[in-house]
Amino acid sequence: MATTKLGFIVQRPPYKSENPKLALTHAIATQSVEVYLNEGDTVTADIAFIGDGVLNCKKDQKAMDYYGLTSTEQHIKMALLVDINIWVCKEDVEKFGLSEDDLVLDAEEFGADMTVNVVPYGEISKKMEEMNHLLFF
Amino acid sequence: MATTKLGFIVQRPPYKSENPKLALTHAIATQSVEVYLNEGDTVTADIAFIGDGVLNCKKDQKAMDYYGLTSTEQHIKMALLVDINIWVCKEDVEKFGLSEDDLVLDAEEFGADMTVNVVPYGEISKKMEEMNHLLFF
Amino acid sequence: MGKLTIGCFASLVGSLNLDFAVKLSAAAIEKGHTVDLWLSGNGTMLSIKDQRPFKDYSHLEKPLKELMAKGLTVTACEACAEARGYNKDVTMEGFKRHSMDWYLASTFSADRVLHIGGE
Amino acid sequence: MGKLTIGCFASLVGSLNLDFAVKLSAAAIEKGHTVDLWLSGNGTMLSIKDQRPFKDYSHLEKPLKELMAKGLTVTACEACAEARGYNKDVTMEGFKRHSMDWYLASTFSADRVLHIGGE
Amino acid sequence: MKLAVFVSDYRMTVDTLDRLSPEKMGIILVQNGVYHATLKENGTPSSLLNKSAEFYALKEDLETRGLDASKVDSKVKVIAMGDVVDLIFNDYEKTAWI
Amino acid sequence: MKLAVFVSDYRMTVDTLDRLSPEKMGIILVQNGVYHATLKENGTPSSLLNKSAEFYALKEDLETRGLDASKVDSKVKVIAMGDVVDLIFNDYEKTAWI
Repeated sequence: MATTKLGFIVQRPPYKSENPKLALTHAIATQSVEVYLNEGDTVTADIAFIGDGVLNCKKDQKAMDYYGLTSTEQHIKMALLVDINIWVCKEDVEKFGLSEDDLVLDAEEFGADMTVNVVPYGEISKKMEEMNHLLFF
Repeated sequence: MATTKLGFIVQRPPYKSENPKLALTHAIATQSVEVYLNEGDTVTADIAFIGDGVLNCKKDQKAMDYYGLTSTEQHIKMALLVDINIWVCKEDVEKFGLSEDDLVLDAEEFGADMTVNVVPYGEISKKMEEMNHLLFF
Repeated sequence: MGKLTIGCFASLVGSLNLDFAVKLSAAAIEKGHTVDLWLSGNGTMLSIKDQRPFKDYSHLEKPLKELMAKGLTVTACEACAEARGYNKDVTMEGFKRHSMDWYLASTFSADRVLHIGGE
Repeated sequence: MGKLTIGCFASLVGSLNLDFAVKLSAAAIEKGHTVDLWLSGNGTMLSIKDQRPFKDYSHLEKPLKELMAKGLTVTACEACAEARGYNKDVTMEGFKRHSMDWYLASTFSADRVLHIGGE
Repeated sequence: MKLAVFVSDYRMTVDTLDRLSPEKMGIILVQNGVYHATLKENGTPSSLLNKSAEFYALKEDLETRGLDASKVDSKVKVIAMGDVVDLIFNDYEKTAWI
Repeated sequence: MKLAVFVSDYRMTVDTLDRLSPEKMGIILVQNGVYHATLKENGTPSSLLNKSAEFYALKEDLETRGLDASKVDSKVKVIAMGDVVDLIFNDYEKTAWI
């Protein structure tokens, strides 16, 4: 009975490389990780957006309309739906002159209970200490 | 009887992406371009290294020893051998504290007559004006 | 009406550079221009047939085939493709493969050249 | 001796990230460690068989096969591969394909994880 | 020369734009380059907008990223892909994707 | 935590390194990151070397780029790939490839 905690740190904007989106799809895959593990063992993935990475959280992304691609916004909602913890660095959101109103914060329309947490960097830093492994995207 | 002049501008260091090397291999391919064209017509490619691109011209690259890869240095020599014009921005070489001694300047061992020209940026700028098309790598 | 030669070298699926090159080709053809599209480096990835359409990934096989039907010429660098194991067997129908001189020759008669290099 | 899980997502042939991942795997196995290598995104390019060895391009099929013989486990993200048209038919022998949960599961028993993301 | 420069990144690793001095320059913001048209860091617009040039931003790339095309900097004209074609053929002679 | 940070670029587009504050940090310069170990721009060494950390540079990546392993900054230790493995397993607990 053990849990391995992974911390995914997204530090780059969306749509330049696939990586920010792959961070989300890999985190979502924790839902099925137990098929490979012994009873009671599991792996969790929490996601933090820092630096330009916070731009992934901008709402109203129209990637599907223009590129036929699931937007990063949609992937954030799917991650909330499967109860992934998501933190967004408050200082970076403010640096870009954005407010919480500009961000995707919940996935209520899908019935998700989880919400995105906009928190000071210090809190993200503390979480990093608690993780077993860090993966930077 | 016409000539189309292409200017290849290499602005990034080697070994991060393939592009600086592909600039050289594409320029070298001007040697066989005439098979596609009418008698007397041709395409030339001159290459300028600017900014971090000048780092491509550092000599003693050991890419073959460590990665089994033809080095960018070797490709510069092959380009000289087929009489490609190569310019390197003097101000950028100096900014990095490099001197002409640090650079690949000729391919004498292969019998190439052409040499690499370390020139002020102003001269490269003037060449850009003369080209029919510019390709930035 | 003119001729546009586009070269696309930087080609991560996720960078949308290939998507951009294909969309620009479509817009140019729509306006009556002729377009040659050259793929080198990782851009040769576009030449593979039977790409499975997922909503999470760019899917360009369909729009590309439509554009080829409208006259787009699209060519992959043969050496760049072979080095990645993209052999003739797995190449999309209608997709040409040539050595690098093809790209240079295409610029000879081009009115404009857009070379998408980048990283 | 420990277990190292390496993930490689950023994967331009020219960036040498894949080369680095393969060389680090070799060095770790040499020292008696166990290595799981996970390729996602464009990194799945490594899974294709019959890559033609040219001196102008990284060629990793040979070192990879040697490492697999020494116990390296290497797995490609199945969806990432299929989206690019890298079907089962063109996959190198011994190269596994799984969904993304495989990577996460591999970290469960790993002593160290090196995730090569980047651009 | 009349040069159309395509900028596709927000954080640039090259300083080429600072060196180019064509007689006429158009800067076409595409892909992540569109962030230059809307983001202000600590209240300051992107320094790229201080260049002496005409500025354009691709509407579909703004909206893909959730950026409001009506809120771009007043120096920037929002355009469609068809306009990019016209700029390339009619307004400029050469292109640079940096 | 004890964190091994891999730097693989010369021009970085992220500022993550400035934010990390582990109890112990090792910065391992690989690929184009090795330029930080040798290049001086206008006479000044890379600002990355001002961090409070142990610095390492991969010998084969220096030499691939024509950089002389004997001329790296005095703060930087030149290492082989096998040393990277030992650093990961013995000296640090977590890694960050930024």
